[in-house]
Amino acid sequence: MDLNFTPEEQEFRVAVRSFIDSNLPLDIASKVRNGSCLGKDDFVRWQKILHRQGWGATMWPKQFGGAGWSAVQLYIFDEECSAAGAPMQLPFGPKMVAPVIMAYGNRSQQERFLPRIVSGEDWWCQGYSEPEAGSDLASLRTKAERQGDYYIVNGQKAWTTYGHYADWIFCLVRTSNEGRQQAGISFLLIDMKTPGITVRPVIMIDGGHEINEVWFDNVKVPVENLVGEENKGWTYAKFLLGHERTDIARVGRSKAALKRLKQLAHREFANGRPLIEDQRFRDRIAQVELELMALEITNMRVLLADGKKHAPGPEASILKIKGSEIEQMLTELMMLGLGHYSLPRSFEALDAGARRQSADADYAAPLSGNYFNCRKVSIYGGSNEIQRNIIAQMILGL
Amino acid sequence: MDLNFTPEEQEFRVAVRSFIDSNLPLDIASKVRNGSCLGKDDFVRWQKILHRQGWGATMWPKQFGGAGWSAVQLYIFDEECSAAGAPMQLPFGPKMVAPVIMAYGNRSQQERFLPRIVSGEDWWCQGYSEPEAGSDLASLRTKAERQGDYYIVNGQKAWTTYGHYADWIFCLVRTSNEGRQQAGISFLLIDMKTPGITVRPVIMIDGGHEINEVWFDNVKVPVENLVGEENKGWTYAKFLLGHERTDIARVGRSKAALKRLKQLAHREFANGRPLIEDQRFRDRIAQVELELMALEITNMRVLLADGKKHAPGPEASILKIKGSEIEQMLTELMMLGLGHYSLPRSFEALDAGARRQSADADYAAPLSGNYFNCRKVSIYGGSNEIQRNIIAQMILGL
Amino acid sequence: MNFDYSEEQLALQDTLRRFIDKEYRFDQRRTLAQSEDGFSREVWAQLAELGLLALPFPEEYGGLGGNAVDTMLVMEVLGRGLVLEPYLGTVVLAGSLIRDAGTLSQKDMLLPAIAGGELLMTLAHYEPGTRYEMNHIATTAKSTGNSYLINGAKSVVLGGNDADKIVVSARTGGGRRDNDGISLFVVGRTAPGLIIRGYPTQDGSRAAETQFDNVEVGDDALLGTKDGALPIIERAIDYAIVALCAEAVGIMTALNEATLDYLKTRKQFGQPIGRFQALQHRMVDMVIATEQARSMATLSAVRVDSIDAAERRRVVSAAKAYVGQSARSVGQAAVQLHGGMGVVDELNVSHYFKRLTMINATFGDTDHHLGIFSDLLLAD
Amino acid sequence: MNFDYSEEQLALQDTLRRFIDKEYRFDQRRTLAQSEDGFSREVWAQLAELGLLALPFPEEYGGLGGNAVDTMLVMEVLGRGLVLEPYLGTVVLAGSLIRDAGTLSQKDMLLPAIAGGELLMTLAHYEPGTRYEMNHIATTAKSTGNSYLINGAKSVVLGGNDADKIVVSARTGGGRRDNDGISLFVVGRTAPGLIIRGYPTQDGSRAAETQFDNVEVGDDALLGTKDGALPIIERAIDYAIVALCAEAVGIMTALNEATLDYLKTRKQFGQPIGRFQALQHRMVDMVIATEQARSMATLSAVRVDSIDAAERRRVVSAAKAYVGQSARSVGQAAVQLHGGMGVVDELNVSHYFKRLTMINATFGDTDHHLGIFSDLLLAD
Repeated sequence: MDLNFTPEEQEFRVAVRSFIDSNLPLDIASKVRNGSCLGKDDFVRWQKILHRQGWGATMWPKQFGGAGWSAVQLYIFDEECSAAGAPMQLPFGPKMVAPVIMAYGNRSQQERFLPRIVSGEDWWCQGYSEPEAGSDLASLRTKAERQGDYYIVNGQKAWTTYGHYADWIFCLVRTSNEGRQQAGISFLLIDMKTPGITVRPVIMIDGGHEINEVWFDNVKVPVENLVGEENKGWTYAKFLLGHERTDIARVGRSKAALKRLKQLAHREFANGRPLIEDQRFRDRIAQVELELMALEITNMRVLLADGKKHAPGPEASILKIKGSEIEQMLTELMMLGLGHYSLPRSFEALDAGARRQSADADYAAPLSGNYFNCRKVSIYGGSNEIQRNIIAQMILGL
Repeated sequence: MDLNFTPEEQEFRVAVRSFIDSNLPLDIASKVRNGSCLGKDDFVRWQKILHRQGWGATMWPKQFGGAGWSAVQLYIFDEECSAAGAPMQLPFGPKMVAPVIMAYGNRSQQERFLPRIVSGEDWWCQGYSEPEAGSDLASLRTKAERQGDYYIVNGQKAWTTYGHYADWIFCLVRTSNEGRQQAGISFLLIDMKTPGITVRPVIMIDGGHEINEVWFDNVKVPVENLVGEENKGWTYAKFLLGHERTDIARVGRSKAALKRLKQLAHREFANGRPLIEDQRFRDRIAQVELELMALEITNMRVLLADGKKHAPGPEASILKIKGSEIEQMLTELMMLGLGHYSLPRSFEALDAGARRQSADADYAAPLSGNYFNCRKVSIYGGSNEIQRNIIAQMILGL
Repeated sequence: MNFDYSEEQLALQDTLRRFIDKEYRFDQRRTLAQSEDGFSREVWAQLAELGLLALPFPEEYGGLGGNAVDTMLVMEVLGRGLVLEPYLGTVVLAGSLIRDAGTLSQKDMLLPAIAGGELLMTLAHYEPGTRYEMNHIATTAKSTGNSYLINGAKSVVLGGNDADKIVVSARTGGGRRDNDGISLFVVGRTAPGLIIRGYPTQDGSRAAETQFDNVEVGDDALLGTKDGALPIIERAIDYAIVALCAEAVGIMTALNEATLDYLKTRKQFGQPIGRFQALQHRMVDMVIATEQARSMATLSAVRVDSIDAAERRRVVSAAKAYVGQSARSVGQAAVQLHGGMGVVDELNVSHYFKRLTMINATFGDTDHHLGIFSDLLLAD
Repeated sequence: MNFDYSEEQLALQDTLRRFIDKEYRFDQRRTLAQSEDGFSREVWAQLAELGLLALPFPEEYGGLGGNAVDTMLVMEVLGRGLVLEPYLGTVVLAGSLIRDAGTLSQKDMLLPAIAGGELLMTLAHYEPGTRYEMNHIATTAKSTGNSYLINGAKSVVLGGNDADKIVVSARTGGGRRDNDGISLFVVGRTAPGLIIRGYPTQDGSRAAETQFDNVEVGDDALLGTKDGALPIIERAIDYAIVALCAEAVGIMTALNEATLDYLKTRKQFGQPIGRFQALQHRMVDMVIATEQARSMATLSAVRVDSIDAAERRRVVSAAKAYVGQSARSVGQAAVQLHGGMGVVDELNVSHYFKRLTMINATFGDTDHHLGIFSDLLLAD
């Protein structure tokens, strides 16, 4: 048992840090650190920078252009990116559709799609959930009917994150109504520019636009965009669900957030003294730090065990539950730390005069919104209730 | 809306308090305040004192010898008894079997049993649960077969509190296997001295003996001990379950316990200062006090609403859940307040010399045991999970 | 002891509820929240007509002589409707200050105008960097003989962008954290040197940062005793806290209804999700938390009028802390049980949740008031 | 970075587990708990034979040179078996004090005797009224030239009733709460003036109140530096805390197994109660809490040997606080899910629960250590 990083791993960390130091655009880092919204351009710029370094899809097998890193290296990379304020790499392309294409796609799909993911040329989004198929994904109804060399797709997808930025969408569609629900689902890749696709924004609780409805009205999709076999899509979907793993616990991000929380507690004042001296608030920080210390180890335990058996397990659900709870605690504490300055909706409304008198103004603006928005992390990607069901069934055999 | 007690209610309180002051034996009060175990004699002595005053069964209708008090008066009485350290009146006779006999028993049963309950002559226990029928009470199997003027009872009851003290047991027994489980249950009153009854002690987590198994081996019970009609026992049982109400929230007891907790926090020391000055411990006391302040009002709201509609509602489940949680918090804090002095199993082992040096000795002895024992209050009488099911179904219609 | 409302109280609540159901639907409210003022002057006039703006004032000033329980009833319904109109600042905060501390002529001039809906007011008390401490006042008012010059800044003044007059606290004596030396002044929004920067708050209402640069007011602007305003401010804020607790209870009740309805209608895995026991139990916990919060809010409303300052402090802080805890858990659970629908702008659930969260940050959060309550145990 | 145990470690754990499964069944344990000693000298001899009592000592004193991770492995299994034998006091507490601070001749005399199972020892440090403060020492040791006279009282000395020798802390200088001025002495149980009053603890093991009335010991009884023992005591207690965390993890693991088994076999309403989602989710939370606690316990075991005193303080307090929280929720949930069977003496569940609860009260409870960890944030 050894919880220290090897000298090689430490050197690796130094190399990563130094690369980020010299290459991460300051405007992007500042947005990330302040919790502001990132635009498409911010994500893409950073992806292209990583790509130039050969780090565009570090978690991929080498044969597809990945870095061939160990789980520990991937974790270090994630931690350094988070600490420096690099944008989170969006999972839809590199971590979701790509592994499916690698495992089940044909050669020509692999050659066509993978390079454009790693280079940042193609932005992917996910077409899984539907208004009536959320936790119960297999009840999905979006229909794809074969007509010659095309599928004709009709239906509606919901909760499509960054669908308004996307070049491609990977979809679960119903190609058969026979047998079990799961047995009639196929996995289709659809060009977002195809006629008949409508993207409608859904405004979030914090007023931001991340998610969308995507409507399909007689959308013609070439059959070569079918991944694997028709009606086997559920298998691929389950494979995918088990995949987005190295950062499902979001330890790196939460460590960076904890650091910001502590800074905030030193800068804000309560009763004429720094807020950190308020024992009740300090204890709350301590509590979330304990949770995070433990999760960091739990995360490594799962990742290293996975690395051995090379098959993602339901333990990821533990990471998802704890990771999301911690993220939510952190955003909540940052908001609470502001006191009554958590009320203003937009500090742009405060002019420089007010800012001078309020220590809060510069970093306070997005914090309440972040708290509200962050309620989603225990809901999306399988709510924490669904995660508990998975653990109960898959690990405990209940 | 008026949350003050009327002048009459305040006078009533004074009268109750003064009666208790002059009549409650000091040795009993001291045991109650220290959380020590009470013996049968302690309960019976106090019951006989109450009976002499005409308060042996205050919650009964006047026609059966009750006091004819309002819900508020009953609450005041309970609060004063708790504050003074009077023994909790055990529910089995006056609050459980008696209402059933009043509502469904015949005249001769009423005349035979009720006076001996109020006078303290008969000690009753409850024969409901069985090893295989806990939460799922209706699956009970103890069998009563009619043979002439007798029922022959065979089977086993579990969790029989104070069964070893009891003169009588009221039992749910199976008299038919036809139809729904609930439709074959009858309500029998059984003399504990009848041949064939065996009482076996079950030792509790704290080492105490409160509960028992009661075995029935061809026990002959006269048919006149059947309450109401054969196979209608489930109706009576449900009626009974809704009854034990005026103190299901145990507000009076918890208020007395909170007071003791505060005294403890002033007497114990942490880091050379009274424990109450430890903000973390003080905050925990504050938190439970908030819960209790709210529950006191919730309790009155339910009781006064019940008083109007004269039918107990599922709101009692709210009182049971919150009341038990608060009781558990209080016993836990008292134990935690002792620090390492919560470890010794019995302070009888410490002689006077050690006692002199430890502020803890006199009142510390039972506190850990009370915490352990008190885990039962969220389990018995329908676990808090069952209570949540009741609320979900009966109040929320889920 | 009884928990019954009088017929008048029930009638008032019923009228208001029907008005809101009809004239203050969620889509109408959304439009208002995005308007310049952030509320409707028309609705305000209608609230005046219903008598709501006169509720807590003595009859000789055109009021209805209502008590804190009456205000509680109203606030519950306003909470349920997510009403944006500046009732708290104008009627509860400023109104009770004037009622309790005003001179005859101040009451004559201001109370009927508030009651009639012609005058919007608020209290500007907290300052940047003070968090929730009530005696931490740096704004000064210097006497020049027969007037005062006010200098300083006040932060997150509720309804400050629309208020016609602002009651402002300032030091006429004492040091920055002294209890003595604080006075109140009534300042018109157009007073030279008064800069008001309004903004929307997270819950869609409005507040403002205010800056006082040599704002001159006459002696007659003094509200209450010179140097002795803190107890009056504390009492007014306590009334406002009790009102906020009632508003929160109204919101929690509405959230529970919405959530229960969602559990019964939303289907997944071939059945309503309300058939799943884990969700049932969470819903039950929401109901229990709400009923307990209702009890505590009721207790504080009944007691706040009648008890001495120390006991008022204890009960009001108890209510703010406890209702805040309940509101947090109910709000978070309502969002979670709604799944994705809980975090979109489209449904009222997210708006209820945001308002509950902002109530917690107003006049002291849960930990602040738990701390006050806890520290009082030292004297027990 | 890796979480793998060596083959030796796995073999040791396996041997111990098999020994306990066979020779330390729950009914045997019950008999021991009710015996005079409260444990079995025979089992103790067998633990010595297995090498357990020599584990953390250097090889030159008959030890195995094991580290804190080795101790963790052992303690997990001892926890699982609810082993009553005084391993913590003798091997972990007293053993590490002697190993780290003893003179050559003290080590020569004591360590092989401990390792061989011939000598029971413990540390007597905490005093009545000190709660969990480590520097709060009133017991005095007055030098008389070439001996010391010890006076004072020590409370809840673990295994104190059976220990052959007791390491006792006493003031040779400084005031009651000074960090400096504390020294350690090794005292035989038969020393005149030493009164030991043993008693069972809530979890069935044994402890004692000890009274020192002019107990005289020679200069050679001094263990470690005069006046400078506090850092050594802190380190030994930190080792003990790490061991207790591992024991707690072992117990939680066993409780989870027992509870899961109960959920699968206990039937109500015609099905195993483990089919009920609310119970499933509670079981899942127990598992998550246990895995998180295991992570934290592991972290502390790996770090306690290698890091400086300040960082050790941080990690060890983090572990004690966090494992304590997990143990509380897992223990309470295990009892609740067992229903009535959880609160009877007959099943091991209640015994596991009691032991977890008592671990929390040993060497500082959850709040105590959270407080230490929290206060360190001030320096961040």
